[in-house]
Amino acid sequence: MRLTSGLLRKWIFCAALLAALVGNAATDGVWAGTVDTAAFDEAINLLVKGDFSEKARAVDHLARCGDERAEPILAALLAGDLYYSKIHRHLVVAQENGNGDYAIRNALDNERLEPVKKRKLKKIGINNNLRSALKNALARIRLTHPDAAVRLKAINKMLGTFPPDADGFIKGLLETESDPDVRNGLKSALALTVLQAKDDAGDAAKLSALEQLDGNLHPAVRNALSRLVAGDADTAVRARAAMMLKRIEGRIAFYGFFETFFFGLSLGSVLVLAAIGLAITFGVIGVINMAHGELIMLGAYTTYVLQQMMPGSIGTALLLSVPAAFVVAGVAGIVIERTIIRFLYGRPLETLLATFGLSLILQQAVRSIFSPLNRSVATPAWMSGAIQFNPVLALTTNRVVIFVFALLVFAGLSLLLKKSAIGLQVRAVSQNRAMARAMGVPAARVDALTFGLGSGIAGIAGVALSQLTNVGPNLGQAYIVDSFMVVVFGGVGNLWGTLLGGLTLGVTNKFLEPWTGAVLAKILILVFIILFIQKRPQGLFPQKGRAAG
Amino acid sequence: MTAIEKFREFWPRDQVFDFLIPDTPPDLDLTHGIILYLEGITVSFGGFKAVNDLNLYIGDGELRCIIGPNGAGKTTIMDIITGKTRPDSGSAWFGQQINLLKMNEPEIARAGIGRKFQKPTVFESHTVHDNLELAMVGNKQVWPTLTARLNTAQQDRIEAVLTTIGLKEKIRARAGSLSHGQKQWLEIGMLLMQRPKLLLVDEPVAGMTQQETERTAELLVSLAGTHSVVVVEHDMDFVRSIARKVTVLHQGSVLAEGRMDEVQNNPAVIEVYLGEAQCSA
Amino acid sequence: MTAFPKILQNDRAGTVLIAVLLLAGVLVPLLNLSTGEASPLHVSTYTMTLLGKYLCYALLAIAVDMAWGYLGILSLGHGAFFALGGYAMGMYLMRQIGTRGVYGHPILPDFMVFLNWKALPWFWHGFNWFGFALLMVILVPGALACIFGWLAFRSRVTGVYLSIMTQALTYALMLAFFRNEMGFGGNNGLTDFKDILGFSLQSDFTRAGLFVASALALAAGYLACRYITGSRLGRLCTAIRDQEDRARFIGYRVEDAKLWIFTFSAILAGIAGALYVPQVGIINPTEFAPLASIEIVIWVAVGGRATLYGAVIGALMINYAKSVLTAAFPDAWLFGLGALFVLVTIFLPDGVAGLLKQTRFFGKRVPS
Amino acid sequence: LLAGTGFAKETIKVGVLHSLSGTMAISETTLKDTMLMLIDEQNKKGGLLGKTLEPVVVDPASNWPLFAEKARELIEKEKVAAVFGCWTSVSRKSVLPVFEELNSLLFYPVQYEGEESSKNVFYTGAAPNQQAIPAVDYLMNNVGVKRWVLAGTDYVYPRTTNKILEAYLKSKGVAAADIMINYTPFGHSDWQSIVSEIKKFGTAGKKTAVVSTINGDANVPFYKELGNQGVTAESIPVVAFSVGEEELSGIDTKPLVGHLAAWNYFMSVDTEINDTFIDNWLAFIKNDKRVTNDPMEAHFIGFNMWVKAVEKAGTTDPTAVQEAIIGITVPNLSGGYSAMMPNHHITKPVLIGEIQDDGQFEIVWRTKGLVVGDAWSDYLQGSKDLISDWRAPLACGNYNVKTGKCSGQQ
Amino acid sequence: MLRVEKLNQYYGESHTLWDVDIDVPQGECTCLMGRNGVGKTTLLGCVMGLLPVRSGCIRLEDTDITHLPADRRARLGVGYVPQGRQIFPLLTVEENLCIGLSTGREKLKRIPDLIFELFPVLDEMRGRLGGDLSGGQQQQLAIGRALVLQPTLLILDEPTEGIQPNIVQEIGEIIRRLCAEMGMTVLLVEQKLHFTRLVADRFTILDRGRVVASERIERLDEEMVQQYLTV
Ligand SMILES: Nc1ncnc2c1ncn2[C@@H]1O[C@H](COP(=O)(O)OP(=O)(O)OP(=O)(O)O)[C@@H](O)[C@H]1O
Ligand SMILES: Nc1ncnc2c1ncn2[C@@H]1O[C@H](COP(=O)(O)OP(=O)(O)OP(=O)(O)O)[C@@H](O)[C@H]1O
Ligand SMILES: [Mg+2]
Ligand SMILES: [Mg+2]
Repeated sequence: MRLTSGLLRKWIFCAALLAALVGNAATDGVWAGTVDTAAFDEAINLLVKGDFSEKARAVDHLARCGDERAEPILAALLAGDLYYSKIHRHLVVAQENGNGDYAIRNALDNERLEPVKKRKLKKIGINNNLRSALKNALARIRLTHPDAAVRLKAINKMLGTFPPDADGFIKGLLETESDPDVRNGLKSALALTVLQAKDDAGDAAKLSALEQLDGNLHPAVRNALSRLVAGDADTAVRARAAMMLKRIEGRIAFYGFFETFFFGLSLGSVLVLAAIGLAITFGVIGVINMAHGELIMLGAYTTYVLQQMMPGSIGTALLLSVPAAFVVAGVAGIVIERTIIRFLYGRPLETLLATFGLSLILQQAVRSIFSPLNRSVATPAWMSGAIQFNPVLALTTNRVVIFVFALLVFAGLSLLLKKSAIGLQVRAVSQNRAMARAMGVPAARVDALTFGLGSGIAGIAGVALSQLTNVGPNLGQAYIVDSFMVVVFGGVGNLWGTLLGGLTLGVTNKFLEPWTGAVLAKILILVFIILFIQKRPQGLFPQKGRAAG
Repeated sequence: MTAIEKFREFWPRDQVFDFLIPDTPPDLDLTHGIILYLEGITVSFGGFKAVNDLNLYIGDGELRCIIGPNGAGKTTIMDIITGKTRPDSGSAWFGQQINLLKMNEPEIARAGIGRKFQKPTVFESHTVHDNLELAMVGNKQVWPTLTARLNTAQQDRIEAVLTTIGLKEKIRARAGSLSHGQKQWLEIGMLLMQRPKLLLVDEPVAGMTQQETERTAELLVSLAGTHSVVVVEHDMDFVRSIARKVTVLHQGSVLAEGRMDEVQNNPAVIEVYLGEAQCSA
Repeated sequence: MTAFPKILQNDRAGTVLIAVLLLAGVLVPLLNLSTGEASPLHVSTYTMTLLGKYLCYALLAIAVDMAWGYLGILSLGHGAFFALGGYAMGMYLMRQIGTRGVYGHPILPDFMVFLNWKALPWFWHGFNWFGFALLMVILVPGALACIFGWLAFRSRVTGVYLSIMTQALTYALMLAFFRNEMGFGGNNGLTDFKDILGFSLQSDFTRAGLFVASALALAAGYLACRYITGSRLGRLCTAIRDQEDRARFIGYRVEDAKLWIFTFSAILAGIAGALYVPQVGIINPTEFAPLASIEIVIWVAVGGRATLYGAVIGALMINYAKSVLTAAFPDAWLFGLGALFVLVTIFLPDGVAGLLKQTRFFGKRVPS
Repeated sequence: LLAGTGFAKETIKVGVLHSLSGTMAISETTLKDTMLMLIDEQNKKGGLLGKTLEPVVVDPASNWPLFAEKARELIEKEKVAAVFGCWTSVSRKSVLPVFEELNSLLFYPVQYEGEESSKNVFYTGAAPNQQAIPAVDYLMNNVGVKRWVLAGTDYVYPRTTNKILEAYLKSKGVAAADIMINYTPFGHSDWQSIVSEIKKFGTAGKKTAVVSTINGDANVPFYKELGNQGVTAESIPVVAFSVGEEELSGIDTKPLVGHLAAWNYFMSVDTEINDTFIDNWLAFIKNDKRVTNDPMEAHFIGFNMWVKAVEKAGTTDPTAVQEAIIGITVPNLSGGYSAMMPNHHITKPVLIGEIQDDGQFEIVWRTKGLVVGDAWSDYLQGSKDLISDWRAPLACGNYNVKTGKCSGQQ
Repeated sequence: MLRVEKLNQYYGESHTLWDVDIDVPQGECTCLMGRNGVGKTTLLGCVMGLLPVRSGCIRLEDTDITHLPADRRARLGVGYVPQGRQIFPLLTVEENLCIGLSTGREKLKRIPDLIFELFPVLDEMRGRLGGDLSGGQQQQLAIGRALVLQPTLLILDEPTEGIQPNIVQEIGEIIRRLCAEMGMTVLLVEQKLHFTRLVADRFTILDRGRVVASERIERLDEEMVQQYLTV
């Protein structure tokens, strides 16, 4: 039973896929621009009533019908915004409007309608198969989109998926295309169809196709080349393909190096962010702050709460959480300092004990208030996805943002400590409390502010981390050991050390990882730190001079 | 660079395998009557030459005073002799046989050089008695220290030193609770317990009253002859009262050397160090 | 025997402690084995095992107190030595399983069979002998501490740098032991022990024996530590803790003293681990977790540093509190424990031992 | 006298051994609450054997030795009739000798690596053949996957599962070059390189899928990185065995839509019994945002089986219950019945779901019938000859059919 | 200017200062004397607010400052040069000096030139870490640092300790100048008799925590020295 059902499904799957891609390349009505309204109506009907396989057919119809209403409908379907309104009895595009209702408009004529309750709508569900069919269908429709950038994206998406007999269609597109980049894409697509055509195409055609594809990093090109190298009859073609493949691989290796470096920097910036607050509470004031991780956690939860409060505007909420988390964690820090730490100056090791107790309390408090489960913090659109440089190099936006953010936090902090009177007072108090007071420095206030500052920065780190990892009661513990490691590696009391230390560890880790795997890389990093400290017992940037020893 | 050299570089040069170090340093060889040779010593800190091509010889049993303006490099010299600071160049020999530059602090101490710091440093959480006991001469390796017990002779010695430094009734007090002057005395006491051949005393009378100063002077003078003593001090009365030979340092090298009265009237010394009032006094 | 009273001469709390330990070492097994469950005097096996576990923790706490309280080395990695001792014992216990494992393999432990190991890795050889295992219990943590200490002390790594390095050490070991390729059972560690020296681990008799062994080990450990702290070496340790440089300038090779005491402390921790494993029945890499090591330090701090008996009190107290609270207030006990830590630090700067010292009975006579 | 004896006789204690603090609290707290709800409901129905059930909750704090200690406390001190608990394998391994020594019962509700069978433990979660193998079948047959990434956290469950899967895939003709295996440490949070590697692995022109046995907290950053690097469900689907509704409730699911999970139960299962269960749960926990998940269902099944077995045996005596429970059948939440097999594993359906943007799963596939949990995998060298059958006369958890011996039995 | 009345101070259980009364008149230099360990530093600590007092009263001009924290006292115009210098070792010389800028009575923008005039070394060593300076240089820095506060009352605890003779002399002159020209009040602890005689207007002798003499400096005679300052 299972076997047959599996076969059946497989067949349906393949059929849908093929249908979307090639099935109707021959019906050149589509390409010619004729509009088939009947097909459109029938497809709409199928979308509403049909099961997944029928929906797949509907998608295919829509893609082919040439009706310009098809594209927005398909896009809405892909985004999950397409609903059937039980009141209006037709398809609508709906979006939650923030107060629980859904703002809707008619999917067919774009007319705005009164907002309705969710219950009055029925979502048009899709599954994976349908989703990929949709994406392909959209890409194909968008090959004729008025915007050149959209067309370029579409052709890149479709590169390598054209069957050999689609060449007529591509040529047709080429005739009307004026944008050079899109033209290039189309030519590459055409070249690929030539290469795929086994021996039907002549060697000369293949060679000129190879010419066209030279330097193209798209995976489809690489795969086509590997196939040629492995199996083509003609030695000239094989040699040429092998050469191109080697060059491509060289370039991929180069970009891979660059990518790894970026990964390292990005990991490093996370370490720096997590550690930099500690560099103050621990490095400057000398409090072995085991609750540092929990202050980070507070920042992350602040982000969560703000997003809950402003469900409509996730991005704004995230931006607002930066100051909010600073305030929340900072105030928490000040309270901690005033109620606990201030009794412990001059006894740095005892701070370890008290703050450890505190971390237990904070963790359990979060468990009691927010439940032990992770909370979901959304990523705003401007922070998701990647910045695509070429087909093999893309830097994820959130990482780039966080890297820049870490640098900004660092710059702001070091400016504050180096250039402001308060920074000077902070350092004076940390070096000789009694004498600083005798110089008129209000040590108690400075202590509270410094601890608050370190804690606030930890809170800010929490905002950043909420974009990368889970927001839960254990968030803090995951970073506390690493943070101490970074601060000590960089040299206690030196912000630059923390920055460079964090980045160094991040980059080293990422370069080790491909060789050794993630676990061993981490172990090696730790061993490296231990050995490094033997060589430089005061970290990367030791405190200089007589007094330091 | 050969592999071995590289390997050496990785290893701190001031470290030797423990088992290679003989337990007792070679005997102090004083055949030339000179206990300490410093030759061509230069130390610089980030471009600033704190000690500059300095030559200094201390005779056996001599009491030598070193004076000089603040920052002349006096403390730095003591740091070099005791192994705390490594000079950039030059040589330092203790007697004919012992190369100080190849030894670390405890080895130098065991070889017979004792030191009192400019800022009094004692073991604050120990009693006065324990401070003296710890400083006492003897086998200072781990096992002997573990099994060591005070015998009566040693106990008497501690008593004697306590009397000398006038802290008898503070014998059970924590060293941390002593006043500044008392700590100075305690540190001198620790130095006495160590029975070094060469004593380096950095500003021993800072924070002492006149009379205490005088007593210190007596003590140091009585030590001379059997020990060699190097004293750094800014209190000219004190220096005058003990000095036989005085070395004046300036900007890291010797400016003048000689008997106190010679030095006192040396115009260069007056100019950089003594000032008019002192020489008239 | 005559040395005993001398060692404990000025240490009333210690005397009481040793007396209690010896008494418990006799009474608890007696009451467990000879009385029936219905008897009001009966000590259940659960309680006895629990007490045995606490005693191991207490020994571990003493080890940390030696390094931290007296020598000033705040080791955030003592859990590593404890765990290594435990693993050495665990390996012996694993080898004792023989063919009784689920796959019935005569040599390979179960986890090796199902991960397709073909032969016993070299470092597992010899562990079928108890004597060899005991040797390793001492040698492995000792050697690790010795190497680590030798490197660190001679480069003069001190203070927080040293603390964080010990943390890095235990963290690295934790990650390494988590790896299944290491051949120590990965995350699951070593479990399902059957017997020790031919005695079944499930029998009350064996458990009683282990309890007695723990009590004796703790007593011996305490006396050894007290002997050291009472000696001039002990005073040297505190001197090094406070003024390392001064100690150098009066001729002590500070590195050596540190290395000896640190290694000694690691060995104590290893022994504690070896006694711990058969009683709790499992050893797993989480024992290497940095937080676990921090907890040990906290026992010592709560009990009172540099007193030894404070460490014992701290370890017993906190673990007892944990056992009780996790059952009585499963949802809120962390608040209690956390608050305890905070309050002790603020109000009892010298820990519970400080409180004891203020009483007439224990006060004054304890050597500084 | 009356009150004294009466009171003591009226209750049956049930132990609940789930971490409420530490790293595992995230998953286990819910199970504790589930047990409280089930016991509460049973009491409302009149208790068991005329007595009230009394839950005894302890917190082993994600600390493995503490699990053993607490298990002993529950059995020896509290005298509980049965214990429901544990999540991680190591916690189960840690308590196992205690249960065997004191002859008590443990119901273990989480999917696990198999390779174990104990007289005293009832495995109500999935064995690898009840989760991993059907999921791979689905990907292979219905999605057409040709290239496989087996990504897991470095511990026993993923190791074993991947070993089984690797053997299985190879037996289906997948070349070694088309399988990539990757392990990461617990709580791994920086997935950049690995996701990028997966991406590269997936551009070879063959349909690629990731089979994830990544555990716990590490999933969130993993999925976030997948989303950001543009690994979508249509390009490279990820099928996970440890990600359920509860885990999803802590993730922003938008970028994950379409990725898969294989379980024996989904909250979105459309049956009446499930609706009631969800209603009861939401009412009990007083929060209508909470979700249900597979281990909760396992506890539901396990608890009901235990209740039925006690009723059948007429006593809570562990030995009697052990005998009585084999063959007991109770309704599961996905519309069928689950039975306790002689190997102490249960029969379950296997469902595959696609993640939706509301954090629920859309069920896309399910086994036609029920799958019997295998204690010993057929795809592992050491264990393919072993069977487990706790009925007399065999009464053995690891009987070797080749040698005819039951190892480990004294 | 400064009045201390019936001051009692304890270190734990040990009674260090017994009913101490001192009067420091405006614009004069008062020198506190006594053997080692009699409590001079302790008394200054109490005046500065660094040590808690058990009973008694401290008055600055007309304000009761007994219970004010040290930093408030500093801002009221008390400058302190402690025994043992207590430089901030990891701040540069310049930073050591700058601390007083924002906390002093008058908010200054930059370090007054006077200080570099008095102690040219400090100008030379501006960028060096305080902890790297030699003992004497540090002492000069400590005095300079207190002067940045523009104090009305300057407290000096053995300011000549470890300073080369010609600078000692200069410091004496400086103190005189501060008193005479700027009307600053100075409370000084000093052991060196001739220096004391040079700069002080009045002296107070402490013995085992009690005030045993308090007179104008001219009245300091050999007998007193014998009785209270000799061991
Ligand atoms: N680690 C260092 N870094 C930079 N400069 C240093 C360091 N150590 C010493 N110096 C400088 O070297 C010079 C000599 O210092 P040293 O302490 O030896 O002087 P000194 O002769 O003992 O002076 P004093 O009499 O004031 O104690 C000083 O100018 C000091 O600032
Ligand atoms: N922190 C402390 N704890 C206990 N006793 C202390 C403490 N500090 C000082 N003392 C004791 O108080 C007494 C007065 O000390 P103080 O430092 O005030 O003396 P002093 O007059 O300044 O001496 P000196 O001239 O040596 O500096 C001394 O006997 C000293 O032992
Ligand atoms: Mg000097
Ligand atoms: Mg003083």
